[in-house]
Amino acid sequence: MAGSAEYTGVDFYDIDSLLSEEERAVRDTVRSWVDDQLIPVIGDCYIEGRFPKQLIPGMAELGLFGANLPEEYGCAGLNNVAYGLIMQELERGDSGIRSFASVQGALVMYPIYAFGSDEQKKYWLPRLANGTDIGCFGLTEPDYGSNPAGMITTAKETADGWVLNGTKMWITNGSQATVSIIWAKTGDIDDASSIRGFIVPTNTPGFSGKDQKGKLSLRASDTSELHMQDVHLPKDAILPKSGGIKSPLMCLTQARYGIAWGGVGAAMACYDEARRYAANRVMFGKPIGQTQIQQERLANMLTEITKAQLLVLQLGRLKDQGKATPSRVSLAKRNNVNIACECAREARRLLGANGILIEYHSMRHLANLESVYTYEGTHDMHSLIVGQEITGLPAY
Amino acid sequence: MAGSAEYTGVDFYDIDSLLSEEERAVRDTVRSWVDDQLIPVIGDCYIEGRFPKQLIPGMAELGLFGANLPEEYGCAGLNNVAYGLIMQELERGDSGIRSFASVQGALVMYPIYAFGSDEQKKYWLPRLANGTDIGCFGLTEPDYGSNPAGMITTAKETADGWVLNGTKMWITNGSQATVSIIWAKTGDIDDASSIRGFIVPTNTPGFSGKDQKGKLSLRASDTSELHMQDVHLPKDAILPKSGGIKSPLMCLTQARYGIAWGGVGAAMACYDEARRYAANRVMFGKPIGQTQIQQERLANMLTEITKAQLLVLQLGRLKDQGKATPSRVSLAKRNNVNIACECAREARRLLGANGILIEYHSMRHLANLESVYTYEGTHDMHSLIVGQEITGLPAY
Amino acid sequence: MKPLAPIHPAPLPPYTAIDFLNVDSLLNADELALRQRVREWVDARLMPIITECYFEGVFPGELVPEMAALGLLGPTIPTEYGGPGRSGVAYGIIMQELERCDSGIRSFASVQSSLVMYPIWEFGSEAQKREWLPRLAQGTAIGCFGLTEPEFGSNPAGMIVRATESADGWVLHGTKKWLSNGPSATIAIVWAKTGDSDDAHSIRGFIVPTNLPGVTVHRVDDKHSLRVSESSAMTFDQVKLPKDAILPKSGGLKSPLMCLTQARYGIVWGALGAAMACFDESLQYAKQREMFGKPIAQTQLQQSRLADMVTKITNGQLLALQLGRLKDLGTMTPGQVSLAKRYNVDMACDVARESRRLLGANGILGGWHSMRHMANLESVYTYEGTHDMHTLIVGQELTGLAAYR
Amino acid sequence: MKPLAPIHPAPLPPYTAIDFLNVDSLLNADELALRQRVREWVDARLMPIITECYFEGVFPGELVPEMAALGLLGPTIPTEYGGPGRSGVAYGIIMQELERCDSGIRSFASVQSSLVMYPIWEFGSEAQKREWLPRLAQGTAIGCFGLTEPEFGSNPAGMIVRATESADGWVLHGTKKWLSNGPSATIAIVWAKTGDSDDAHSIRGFIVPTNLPGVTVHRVDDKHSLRVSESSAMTFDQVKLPKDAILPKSGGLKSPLMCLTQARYGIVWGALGAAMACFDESLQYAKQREMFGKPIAQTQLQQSRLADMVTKITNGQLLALQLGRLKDLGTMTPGQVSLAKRYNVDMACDVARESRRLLGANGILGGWHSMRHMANLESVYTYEGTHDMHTLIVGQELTGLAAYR
Repeated sequence: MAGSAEYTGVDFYDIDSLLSEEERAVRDTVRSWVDDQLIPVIGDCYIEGRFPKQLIPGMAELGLFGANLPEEYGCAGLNNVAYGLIMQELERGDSGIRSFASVQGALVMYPIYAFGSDEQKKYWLPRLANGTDIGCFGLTEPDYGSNPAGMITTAKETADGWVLNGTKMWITNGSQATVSIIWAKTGDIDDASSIRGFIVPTNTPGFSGKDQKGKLSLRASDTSELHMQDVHLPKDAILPKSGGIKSPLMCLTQARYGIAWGGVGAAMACYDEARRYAANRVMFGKPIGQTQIQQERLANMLTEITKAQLLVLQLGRLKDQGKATPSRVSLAKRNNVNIACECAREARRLLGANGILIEYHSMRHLANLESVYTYEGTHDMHSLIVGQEITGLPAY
Repeated sequence: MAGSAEYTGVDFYDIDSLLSEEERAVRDTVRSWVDDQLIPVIGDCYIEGRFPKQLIPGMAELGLFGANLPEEYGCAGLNNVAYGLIMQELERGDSGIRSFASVQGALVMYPIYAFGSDEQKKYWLPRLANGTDIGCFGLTEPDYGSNPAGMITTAKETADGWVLNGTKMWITNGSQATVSIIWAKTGDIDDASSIRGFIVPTNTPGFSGKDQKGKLSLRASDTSELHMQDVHLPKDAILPKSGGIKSPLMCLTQARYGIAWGGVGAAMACYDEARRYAANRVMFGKPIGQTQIQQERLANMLTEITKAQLLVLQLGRLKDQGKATPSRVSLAKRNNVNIACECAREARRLLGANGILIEYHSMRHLANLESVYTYEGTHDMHSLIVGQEITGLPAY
Repeated sequence: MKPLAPIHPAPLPPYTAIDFLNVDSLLNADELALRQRVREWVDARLMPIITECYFEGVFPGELVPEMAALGLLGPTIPTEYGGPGRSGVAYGIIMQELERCDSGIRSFASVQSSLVMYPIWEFGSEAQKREWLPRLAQGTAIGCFGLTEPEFGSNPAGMIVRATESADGWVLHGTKKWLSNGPSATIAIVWAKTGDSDDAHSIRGFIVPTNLPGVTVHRVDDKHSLRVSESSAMTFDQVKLPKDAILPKSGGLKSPLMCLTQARYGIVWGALGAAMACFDESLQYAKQREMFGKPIAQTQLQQSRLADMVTKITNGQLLALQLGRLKDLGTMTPGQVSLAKRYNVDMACDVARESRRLLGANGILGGWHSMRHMANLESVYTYEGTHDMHTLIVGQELTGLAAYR
Repeated sequence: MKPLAPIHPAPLPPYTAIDFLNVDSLLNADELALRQRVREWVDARLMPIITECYFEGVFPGELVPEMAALGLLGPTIPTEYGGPGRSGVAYGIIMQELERCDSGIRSFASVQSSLVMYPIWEFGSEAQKREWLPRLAQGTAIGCFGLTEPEFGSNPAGMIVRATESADGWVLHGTKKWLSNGPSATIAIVWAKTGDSDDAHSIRGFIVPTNLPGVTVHRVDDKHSLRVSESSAMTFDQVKLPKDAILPKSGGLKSPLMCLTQARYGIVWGALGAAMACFDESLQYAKQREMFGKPIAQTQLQQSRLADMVTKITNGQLLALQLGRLKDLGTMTPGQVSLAKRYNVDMACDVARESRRLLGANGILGGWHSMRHMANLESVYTYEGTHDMHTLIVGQELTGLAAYR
């Protein structure tokens, strides 16, 4: 009854006809991998609160890490629509798995690719692409959530390198990562332009990570706090082309882009489950799918999913043309995660009492999406980013 | 302050790049016609409750009537996206004007084109395209709104033709039309398969139209009741290829397609007005556009408009491929009119007390859109059409 | 708008006020009797003409004496000053019944009672009270309220209208906007700065006869909303006022805000009346209207609409009554009024729209009431403090922090 | 779920219950005192352990004696049968305070009080009352309620569980689903058809000791919601019951529905408690949490959230109290209960979600309460009549037409 047997996605507006052969092939490959490898184990992982590590090699083999980065670095070199479709299909399974891939690709591999030296790229990108190394992204701090420019983590230059001190929070993959990208101020504590990125192996002395326990969301994903006490790094640990708050924000734009696609996948999973349940659940002598109230629920979900699909597809095409501006990405992340939250909630409700059981997926998505609603820029922050773009006036 | 000075539309996602040269040209032509001809007079027309007849020749000259029908019949022969863009721009001005064009094109010219004989097409289509004749569409009856198959208007075959009897209601253009397409049952009153279409000149004896007064919506559009008492018609008045309720429903699908585009235009007009007002209206020493609440309003509007644009564009491309199924059209009509209602209401509210004055457009759109929400299939009926498509189960 | 051909009235049974949670059991006999009297008067005198008045944009001034006779003007003013001396709840009930017909009618009574008689009562001298309150209660004098200015809507403290003290009185100069009742008004209560243009403490109220030289009233007619209410702007060109034109006990922005609190309280009840009128109309229609062989009232989607409406109305009824009881106890705070005005008007806007939609195509015709209410309520949503301003007033009361700026 | 590392509790001031419209002024001294007692007990005994219990999915059974001592089980049962004999409003207040902590705790008390003690009180013989009510009130016996079946959720009339009369009693056979308290229950109140499978009039209630041969309890643990409440299914395999196991005065579907009306009434108040807990948490957080150099409580978007929440809660408070007064007057109707259950639970779901969102990333951690409430309330939204079923119950009461089918 998990509703994902022969899952075929949602495509009411023949959006497949707008995808290339290759894009559809990538999507279908990931979709069946999710059906075969992830769906069968996700329920237990979620309840037990553990990330399904055993799936990392399979994901690497499929080239899901940094899939939109060039092949010369061992990546799949896909376009951004294919990359987005991967995120969509992964999140159809679980937001935690998609988060893992987002971090590895958009927040670790991307900054090395964008701001790293040739040596850094040649060494790290292949190892991250094939899963030999797992990365995490250290930007957020306890008191600087929506306002990362306020960070107080410091990197002091020394004769032979750098010394990092500070604490980072809400770090996905933090506890299992072998390498982390840490953002720190190299100048005065109030000088955001002095923010630089560093590649920090997690086994460096003084570096420690601790899982944040007791999550009611994203339970199949590890979230950690990172502590750095006098962490000594060589000179070449710095990402040479990084500079100012702009650099980590560029990474977030990459991640948000993937999230916008992921939201579609989660919404599709919930809609699909609700539709199947409505067709099979008989009450008062007929399927509940034949009642007006449930049909309206389903029609609303399908409408929102169809619009969200068209939104990310156009955003992806713009990204491939270099026109996916941050505010355009904000609009899609804000909308698609929000409609995914709504679809998950309505699907959960259509499922009735059964909807609270682990064997169904909608309520797991409902809980996961609350984190997605908040992370990588809260819904409200994106309202104000788009609002500033519209009015030219900041209202933070 | 009407906010439409140098109106430039709304395009946050570079949707123009998805339009052809010709499509953009058509859109821009209609847009400036609306700015020059319609906007200056619409406020008075609305208050005085009259349709701006004087604009008909200009619309005909631009080829706005039946613009997606072939040139051999004196029509513009545009594709369905260009046709949709015309509807978008007309409704940016006023829903009543778009309604006029929808009726002429989708409900009068289309059925003659789809169900008429060569003689009928050759005679009527050019005259309707150039505005020599004005048409109306007689389907709805007082007691059969959402259920037209129940109609009780009859057409009895006689030795030398047909005799029509019955009453039709909610007929746009009814009082000024020179010709009407009347749907009537030629067989038993409970036999919907006997429904046929007839071309009825409005000066035929026994045929009378009466304006419905006292409208709080679509005041710049004429709405009438049609009465037919022993209206004698020649044999060739019948649309030979029409048959069953399916025929008029095919016309409605054409009209709904145009409405889906029109909703985008109305929403754009309101958003544009609100955005300009927010930038100029100073309260507590700064533009209200700099407050979080108004930015959230604007961000929501822009998001809904962007999604609605992508929805109708994809629907238009599908229509050109013959794949715009009725339920796909229902989804877009339902969504786009609904979001237009929301945008109009939120824009009206952003405008504050000034928003209730005629010189501003949003509240006129707000009132108009309530008719659009209901006509050509109510919002709820479209919920159930899409719901039936999803579940395979009827719940009317 | 265009004068109407004869209107086809909605063929529905007489108005039955919804009371799903037996809120009437909380009203006393006097309150119920008063409500019944006003309701019957509205049915007999207002309902038959309201649609025509709305389309033609005229206020039925000929009914003012009857309203006065019923004690609908300044209901809380004590009898010694010519008022009926009723409770706050009774005042609310009157507003509810008037707005059941039309927000413009209720607006007339709100302005006369809360924005003209109240400030004279609260801030006026004994002489001013004796002179004006009885005439205003009898409707032989009509008043209007001048606070808002073209550039100062939500922020009245910024007003630029000035009253300069002269040897023999005051000179009033400037422009006020959005004065309901202006065109028929005998007097205007005008708020002006007597000190520096940035000194909100210097704001004082003045009683300004509208026939004084230099006072000009500009009607505002091109409205989509509140068409039976006479809106206007008023310009004061060096208008000379006697010394005793000032309301002696008024002082600072607080004074006009106290008036707004009174008016908002009435709106809380009024919006409820409009919502109840719409609900009754659509419920009766849903039971009568058949589609696909059964009443649309038997479909799940329309029952959802009706259940949502009745729930919101029930909330509004309990809010208004509790607020009224607090008012009569003397503990009602402006923040509490803001919460109720914000909810009840928003609720009424939604009920009117959903009701309009349930009525289908008929819902856009003048003979039906829901869409007129829907249009009127858009003004109510904005005036006497916009929805958003009340959000921030409640927010400030909750958090202790101001977020207007 | 995974046992927790030590929880970091939310560093917030103690709970202050919001009362924006002074609804407390409508409560009497006894009611206020009772509420204070329960609130203090919840603070002292439940709040410190609730998150741990939630993650581990255990019901804190060790606290049942204290709940009994406080008179929280069967509050309306007369003293002669071991209950405290309190009013309907007092019962509601208890549910509000329990659910302020967790819906699962309130569910335990609801089931014991409304679904077990109430039917014995209402439909039981004198002997049954004497035997069971005191033990249930003391918590030495725990009860559960068997009505729902796997294929019959919103439509209990379709139940297939049968009780066949035998020479020396009854034979009960079939499966029931969604029995809260099942795993700890001493007895189950089971509803079964004594006649034909399509004869809903033959439905009767039975007192079934869970230790009888043939009774099997199946725990349901894999839940995203109500994790401190013990859910279960129960199978009855040809269970032999004595003649006096039947509730003599029960008859037809009406009897279990009367029980549901009692339980739904408690939920109306309980959901309110959950919403108030969430609101208090997010309000305090908003005042403490600084971003961009000022408390987020000073931003318009968060003040909008807070204003919406406090408005919904105030509505819920007035609804619950008016419903309680009607209950104590004996005039409360099922439709009125449906309206209030539907609104208050929906309201609480929204308040919990918005509160969770105001808390930002912290909001997903167990040390904070809003997200636990948000997850719990999804069950409450569905059980004891889904939101949609209540829509149609209210709709039927308004229109006189049934639209379930």
